[in-house]
Amino acid sequence: MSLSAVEQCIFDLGNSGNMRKAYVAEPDAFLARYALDDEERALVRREDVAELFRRGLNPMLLMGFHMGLHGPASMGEYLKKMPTLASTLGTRE
Amino acid sequence: MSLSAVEQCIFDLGNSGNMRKAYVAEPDAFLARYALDDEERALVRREDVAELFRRGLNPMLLMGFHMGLHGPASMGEYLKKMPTLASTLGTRE
Amino acid sequence: MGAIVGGFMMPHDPTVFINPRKLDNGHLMDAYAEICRRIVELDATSAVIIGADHYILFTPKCLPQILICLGELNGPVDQLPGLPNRPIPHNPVLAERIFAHAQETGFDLAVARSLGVDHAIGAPAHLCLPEDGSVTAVAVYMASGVAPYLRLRRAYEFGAMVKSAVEAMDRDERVVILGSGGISHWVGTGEMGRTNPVFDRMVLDAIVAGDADALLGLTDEEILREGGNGAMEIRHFLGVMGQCPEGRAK
Amino acid sequence: MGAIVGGFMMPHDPTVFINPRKLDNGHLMDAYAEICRRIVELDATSAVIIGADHYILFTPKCLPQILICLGELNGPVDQLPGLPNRPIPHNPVLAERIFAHAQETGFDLAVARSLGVDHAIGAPAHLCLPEDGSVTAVAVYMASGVAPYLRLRRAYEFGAMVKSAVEAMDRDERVVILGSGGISHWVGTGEMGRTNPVFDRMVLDAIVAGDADALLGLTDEEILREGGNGAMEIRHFLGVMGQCPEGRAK
Ligand SMILES: [Fe+3]
Ligand SMILES: [Fe+3]
Repeated sequence: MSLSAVEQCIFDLGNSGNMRKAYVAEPDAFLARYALDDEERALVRREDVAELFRRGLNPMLLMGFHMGLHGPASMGEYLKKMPTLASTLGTRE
Repeated sequence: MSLSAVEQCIFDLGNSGNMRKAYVAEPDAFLARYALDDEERALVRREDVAELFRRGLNPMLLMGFHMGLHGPASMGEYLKKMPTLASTLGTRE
Repeated sequence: MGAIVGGFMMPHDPTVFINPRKLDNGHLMDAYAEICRRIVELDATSAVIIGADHYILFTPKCLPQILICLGELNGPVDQLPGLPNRPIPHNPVLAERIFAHAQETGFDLAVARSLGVDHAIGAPAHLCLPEDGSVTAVAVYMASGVAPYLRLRRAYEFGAMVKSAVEAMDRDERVVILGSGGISHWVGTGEMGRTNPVFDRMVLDAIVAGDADALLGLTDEEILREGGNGAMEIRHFLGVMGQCPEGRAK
Repeated sequence: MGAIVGGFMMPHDPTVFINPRKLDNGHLMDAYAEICRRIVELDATSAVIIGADHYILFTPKCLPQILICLGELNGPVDQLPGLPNRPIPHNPVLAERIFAHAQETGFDLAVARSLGVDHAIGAPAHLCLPEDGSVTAVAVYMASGVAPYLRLRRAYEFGAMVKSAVEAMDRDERVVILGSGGISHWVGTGEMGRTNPVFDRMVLDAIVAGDADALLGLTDEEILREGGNGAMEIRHFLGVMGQCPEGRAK
């Protein structure tokens, strides 16, 4: 899996207030704009930042995505979900 | 004059339907998003593609800007306004 | 081991597809089909396609000198008759290999994770590669449409770098390189519609003779004056010539 | 003639400015002010500031290895306490000179026509350059936050290239180069909040000793493991060290 459609989607949601609004209003319609397979769509819908990180997405991107949706006060909650960087090293080629 | 704010503005209007809609609905409010001086704002408002080209803007960008606003049928009108590339060579350092 | 098995050049001017005056463009379509036939004949597995952004893909906030897409391709995003926007079978392994080799040899390639390409890459991808997806694409964009333009010599060096990247691959890969671009044409300027057969002949002669120096000796001002801003795309031809330095064209 | 008159390194971590636990950060603010004093003392006219995009400026469609902004600067666009988003006095002549020299010497720099910078460049621009605009900025972004990362050696070579570009200028220009970045820190991963004083000491010792090789010998995996993804920003320090190869720090 290349994840690049997910990466574009998470980037857009993390960096654009308009995109975020569209997503929150109609998540399925919004996600249909991206070439996501069912599994990828589910990962975004349930905001599975841990699994997205394990699969290779940039943690700064994931942090921005989470903060964008839930505000800076959600940082603790976000970090509780996230694996360590060390745990992912050497697991990808 | 550096023109870079105009360049971003013309790029946005040429490439984004949403931006174009916002511009057509409320030109002044839209243009206020960019750091344009009065002269630059006037050049965009009166779609002075010839002068924008002479000042260094990319002709592909200007063509996209004009077609975006007036449709492909306006190509003849656009070209009638435009100076030749040859006439601009050597005029800038 | 990988090998470069061929190089091709072809135009991508949208007016070929829009064909506003309903001219007979059969000979052009035949030429695309002929390239496709020869690519199949060469048993190619992948095609590196070099195109130009026409200031619709990359924004004024980040204009690359050379960009390679490492992931999925689709397009062309600027839809044209006969060129539907659809996924383009791609080769991420080859793209990664070229990027890594570029880093090792002093090229600073910008990357796209995935890319909706414009007609510069969409046209050859749809018309010159077999429909069954058996020849997968790698998309490369050079700064040929938007200043600051890539230097001609750098385009040529890029071709040589691709050749050495492919030859260093440890898997069988038969690569063709496609230079997508026009000779003399003016895009969006007062001359639009004009061509310059004298300039075109000079460029074509240089290509047929394998005489890269004849093209590398041109200044940007000469190209702009004689061939128009569209002719800046001869960079893509130099990219092809750089990977077959001793090559003569048929 | 142009000259490099100094190099400085400083952090830009947003938590310094947000200061969530209301710690006393006076020593940090003093350090920025001290750098500013020394830049004024050196009679600098311009500052080349090297930062990292934190995946907010450049999109997955075009991620540059190295980017230089040729036009206006403003920022930081990610507003932080004490760092209002405002225009940053810039030096387009120096930026153009560096870009042209880069082309001549085999660097493929992506360009921005104008740029709203993030805190990586906004923090030093606001805190280390005098408020009267007498020291104008050139913004450079390296791929230190988003893979594929710029190679360490390339960052070092970039510094040397800037030095030769400045020295080839035919107008008086006294340039400082600022490497904006952190040592060990983790951004957005489970380790966030952690630092590694052993790694930090090693990096600082190398900088003080002018021992670029000690840093150039690190692998990305080592940096990520010992210093976190934030420590990939030591590239910016290597950019500074590359323009004063014999330099030792005070
Ligand atoms: Fe073209
Ligand atoms: Fe940082």
